[in-house]
Amino acid sequence: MEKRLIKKDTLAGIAKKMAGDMMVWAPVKKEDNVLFETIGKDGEPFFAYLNSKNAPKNVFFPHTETLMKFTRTPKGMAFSSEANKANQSVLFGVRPCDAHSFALLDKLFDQEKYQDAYYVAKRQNTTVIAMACVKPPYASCFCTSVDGEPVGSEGADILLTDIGGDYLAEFITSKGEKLAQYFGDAKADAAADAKKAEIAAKAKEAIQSRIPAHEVKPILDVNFDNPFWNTIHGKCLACGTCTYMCPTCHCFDISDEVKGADGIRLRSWDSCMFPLFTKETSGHNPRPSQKERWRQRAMHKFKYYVDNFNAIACVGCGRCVMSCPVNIDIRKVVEDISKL
Amino acid sequence: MHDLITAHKNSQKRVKPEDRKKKVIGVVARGCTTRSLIIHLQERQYERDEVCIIGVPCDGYVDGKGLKVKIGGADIVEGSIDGGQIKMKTSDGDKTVALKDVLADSCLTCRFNNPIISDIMIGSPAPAMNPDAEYNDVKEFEAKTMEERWAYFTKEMEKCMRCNACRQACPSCYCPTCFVEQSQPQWVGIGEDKSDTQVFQFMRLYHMVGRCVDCGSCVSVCPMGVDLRKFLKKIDKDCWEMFGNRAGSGMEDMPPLGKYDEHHDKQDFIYNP
Amino acid sequence: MDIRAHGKDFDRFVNRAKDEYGIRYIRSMPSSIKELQQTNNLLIKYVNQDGSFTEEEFDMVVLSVGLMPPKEAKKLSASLGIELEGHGFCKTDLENPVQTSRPGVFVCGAFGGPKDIPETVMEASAAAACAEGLLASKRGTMITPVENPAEKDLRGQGVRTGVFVCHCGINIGGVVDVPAVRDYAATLPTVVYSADNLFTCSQDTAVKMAEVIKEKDLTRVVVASCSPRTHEGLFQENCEKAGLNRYLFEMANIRDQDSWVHMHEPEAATAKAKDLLRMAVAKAQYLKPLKPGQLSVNHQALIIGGGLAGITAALSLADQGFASTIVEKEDRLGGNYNHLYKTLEGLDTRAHLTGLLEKIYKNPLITVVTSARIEKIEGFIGNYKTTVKAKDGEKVFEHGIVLVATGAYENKPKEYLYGQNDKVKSQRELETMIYEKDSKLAAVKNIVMIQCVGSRDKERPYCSRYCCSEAIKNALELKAADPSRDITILYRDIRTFAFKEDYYKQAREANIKFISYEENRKPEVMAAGDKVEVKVLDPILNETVTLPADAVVLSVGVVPNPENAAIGNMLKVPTNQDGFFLEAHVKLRPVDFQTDGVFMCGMSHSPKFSDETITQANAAVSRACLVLSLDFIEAEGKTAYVNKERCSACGLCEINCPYSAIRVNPAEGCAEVNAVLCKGCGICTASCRMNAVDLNGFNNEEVLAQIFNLN
Amino acid sequence: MARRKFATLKSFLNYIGVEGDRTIFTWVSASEGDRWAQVIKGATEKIKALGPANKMVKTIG
Repeated sequence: MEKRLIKKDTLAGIAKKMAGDMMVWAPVKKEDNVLFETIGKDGEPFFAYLNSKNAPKNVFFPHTETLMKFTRTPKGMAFSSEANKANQSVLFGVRPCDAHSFALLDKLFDQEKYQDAYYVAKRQNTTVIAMACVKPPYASCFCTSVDGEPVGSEGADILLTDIGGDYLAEFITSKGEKLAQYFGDAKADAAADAKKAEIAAKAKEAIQSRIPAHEVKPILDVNFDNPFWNTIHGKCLACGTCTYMCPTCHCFDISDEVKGADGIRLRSWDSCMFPLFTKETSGHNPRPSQKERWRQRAMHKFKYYVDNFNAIACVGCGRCVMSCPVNIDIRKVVEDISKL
Repeated sequence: MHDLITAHKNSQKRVKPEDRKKKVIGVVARGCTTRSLIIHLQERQYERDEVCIIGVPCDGYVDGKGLKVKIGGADIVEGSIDGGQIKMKTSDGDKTVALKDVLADSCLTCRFNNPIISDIMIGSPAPAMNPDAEYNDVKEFEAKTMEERWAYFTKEMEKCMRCNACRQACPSCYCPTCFVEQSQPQWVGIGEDKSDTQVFQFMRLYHMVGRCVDCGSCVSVCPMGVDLRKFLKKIDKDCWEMFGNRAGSGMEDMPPLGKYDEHHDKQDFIYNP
Repeated sequence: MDIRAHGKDFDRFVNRAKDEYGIRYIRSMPSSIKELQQTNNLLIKYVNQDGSFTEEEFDMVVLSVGLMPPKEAKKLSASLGIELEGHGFCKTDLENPVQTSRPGVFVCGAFGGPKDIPETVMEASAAAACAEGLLASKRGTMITPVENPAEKDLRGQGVRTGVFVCHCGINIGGVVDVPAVRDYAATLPTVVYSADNLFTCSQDTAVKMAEVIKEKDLTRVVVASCSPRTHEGLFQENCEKAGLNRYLFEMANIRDQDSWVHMHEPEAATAKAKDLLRMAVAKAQYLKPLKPGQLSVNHQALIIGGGLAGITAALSLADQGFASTIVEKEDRLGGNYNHLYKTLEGLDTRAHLTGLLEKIYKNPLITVVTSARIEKIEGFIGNYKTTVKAKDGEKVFEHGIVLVATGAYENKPKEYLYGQNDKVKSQRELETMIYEKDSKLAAVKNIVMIQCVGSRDKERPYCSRYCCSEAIKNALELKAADPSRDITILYRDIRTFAFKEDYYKQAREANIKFISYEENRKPEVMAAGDKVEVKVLDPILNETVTLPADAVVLSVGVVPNPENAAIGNMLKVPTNQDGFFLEAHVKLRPVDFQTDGVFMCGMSHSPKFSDETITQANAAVSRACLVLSLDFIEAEGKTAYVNKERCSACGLCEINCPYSAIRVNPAEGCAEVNAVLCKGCGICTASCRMNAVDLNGFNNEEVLAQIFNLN
Repeated sequence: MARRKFATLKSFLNYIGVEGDRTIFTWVSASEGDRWAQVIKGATEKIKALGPANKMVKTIG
């Protein structure tokens, strides 16, 4: 594996240089929020952040995406696909938990049975550069409980680790190696590796929040009707904040928008928290209350995804914990389930 | 506040008319909560004798996002209120902040921090806040140019990710089917198109004419920190200046958009060629 | 030289013409009109009131010509066996102005004498009521029900639109390129058939339309022609005859709104015709087949007020076989008619009233409640429930219609020493003295009558209509009893219209003096020893004259019943600015209200003569019978409807509905529309925040489709 | 009701920076043909003077 060392203060420069050659997504400070956005070569990436407000999943799975266009012509309807349209791009500076989420999303969108052309095209054309978490994390971080680690490279093509004065850049995949030219030519030595290992161990230790994520699967298997589900949704507002913030939530809705003879078919995020999510044309709603919706969210993350893909659909970023307007804490929910 | 309406509706659902019983729900209500209750009563969501209002005076509410900024973005692990101070254990060490510095904007200029209606009152009346300043922000914004105002509106709306938290938290947003979710016709696209988001927010805000009680819920729940109050206060100001109505400030009022006053309503919006 | 603005609200128009539009009214007698050679203008020479001459030039002269009896009147009278009156118009019964001299033959409109539109319309209805009274036992025996084919089942059918573009002779075709519009229609989505017709409303087109609907299996029909106001119903019937629901029809108005207003720009007019048509076709695809609702009808009537109007109505209803209840506030029936002894034309009204009351009390179909007040009126057309408080407690009546006959009161003047000096009396008081043979009257030699007391002024700008005739009636009576009497009538305009003019002429011939005065120079009445004196400016002499009088008689006019507003509130019907009830249309619907099932007659509507009251009462009955004779009322299809999924039951629609047609059903937790009462005005739709209420035929989708197809 | 809605709507549109003059509200009776024509002419001129709307306008595709 190719490894190089880069000076800390050159990082923004590297991102900007790349932005001159291709599309670069990087953390940007906007008022009180740090968000992932595309930057130009004169952009101001902001790397001194704990984690971005929103999850970077929108790079591959945008909030709203045109699937196809159609026009009514005298000869009938004419269609044109919007699939396979993706720019060469770099996602620069995501945290390992978020990089991990891409690996989880791949299991769904890029599987043997079904390949989502829109997602796959973007994923293939995008190089993910992760930045390890070496600073004290948020109190709500719990990546280590869900198969992640603060200095982990799952889902990333390049991993950058702050090892003091320098960043250790590890080119994990061949896609990553193709961008090596941007990272100077200072080869990393064994000392850097050792330093990284030390930092990684410390960082792992610093994640104090732990949940019995693996333990709840067999419990969930047999407790669909447990009265426990009546207890968690009481204060839930049925807003979609947790799901919109979540790096692994991936439910979507498809709608057509038509004006005159022209129309487009859109895919946009949806949320299992919304009452309309499962509402049927007849007016019947199989998940009539927030109880069923909350059960669905918990089941999906910790049981169904495990059933289907042998992985928990949670990366422990803690965004849902921080953003929930009524302080519902998924960690507490999992904890409680484990005691059933 | 939605729980009240939901509880009321559920208690009446699938019950034979003769078996319907009034179900009295106790509500611990601050001033702004009582305003919401009044709006619900005006809008006939339940009857007055179906709620027992336990009024509590209110000294204000802490603005969580403001607090976080105040302590430099550190992660708050634990906190407690002691006198006029908030004491916190944070990821950046122990911090103390004066309560009055981190009260929500809506609380600082609150006009109704004591309950308007109640069945039982608890505590002694809270001291007045600073209602005279309530429209300062709006006046300042009104003085800006059209393009400056549009720029601000678009910038704020760009933050919105359509999670609907504002709507879900709003005590006046209780429509069984929100206009956003209506089809046939579909009023607004569900995607992230700029105009759709703007129209969604604009219409939700506009539906607050005579109905926003300035409780600050929408602002406090917004994960992206959209400055909704800047716009809501304008609606409140217009409603007061044009129709002499303050949302939910009296049981005897009618919803201001459900009537008009031939003699006092301004006519200047009417076009005469 | 009189301005005869005695109709309801007419004085308001006169004043507006004067004050707002600067139109001059010159009281004069034009003696000649000459055409000027150079300008071709017309020179009018006229005699002013003071006898001086004026010449004035005008561009155009419009003559107000009067009415004459029809030329065929004599022949007609002979063949019908009916008599004519002296002028050659049809002779009518004093007790019933639509009754000719021959039983079973009725007259209405100007053949019975010159009259205005509302009176003509009232007479038409009244004549119908009288005829119906005779035919009541045969009601409904000769009806052939319209049989339309079963409606097409549209389930699973796509939208297939047929377009008919009309030339309307040259009305549209002379401006708009109709064939081009027809060809354009064929290119529009959903259109499977398009054609142009010379007259789409003609019988042969109707047949063709029905054929095409079947042949092309049309599910929507769009006609581009004239106004839906006049022709929508006809085209809808064509659809029904072909088995297509009538509400699957849409119209584009390319005549009134296009070819007529853009007559001089044919190309633009053609383009606009295409736009209008495209919008209509776009809207049509969202139309829904509608089934108007039905409502059962209670066959009884409630009559509020037991004056001449109320009792006439009750008897007329009874003639038609319908029961009614009269609710009278006073302790006896008759109202103002109790104070009348004789009409100008000579009807003995006392005997008339006695006869009417006898019939009322004998008739088993009529219930009378006196000394009673209406407490509450609930319900709507066909199904009213009214609570009445009478001496013996509260009573509840169920009825299908309401007849408002609340009447009016004699004005009590404050001016001219009335009530202070016993020489000053009202016409009604004088009439009582005359017919009750008051001995004091013998010594009364000099009489001054003052007209328009408390009428036609700022406070009451309306004319009380009957007072001129009343004054002349009493003056003639006094003069007949003692020709040596000196009678002067001070007036502003003498409004003895139609045949009443004969009596005015008689009065002048009997040497009754008439002196006109202006509103701003009212006469003055002063006590002078045991007499009174009246000072007034005589415009002919142009000097103030002093008239000594043994009696000053005031024509005091009428004021509306002060309870009209309260009753109007209960019924949700309006009163006008003077306080009289406001009819649905001042000319064409003079006894109806905008609210169905409520009718009016008598002086609750406006000041009027007793014979006019009788006519209007019969007219109201005729209108009411249209409801009472039905077992069910079929509603308009284009009504509001509620989407339950969206309704939060806030009740804003209920508060604002002017027809009480939408109510929140607390049990269902949503608003419900009573489709029979709904007029489709859309107020509820506009008031609803959540778009829960929408309007059939104009719902959001339909209107948006039109907007999105504007260009 | 409509009047209050339009009064507040116009004001609110102005406030967020959309020309409130794009909303035009008046009453015209079915019998006022002339006035109707005047209103439409005036309204068209007003809107033309403002130019095409580009705020809160949705484009598809």
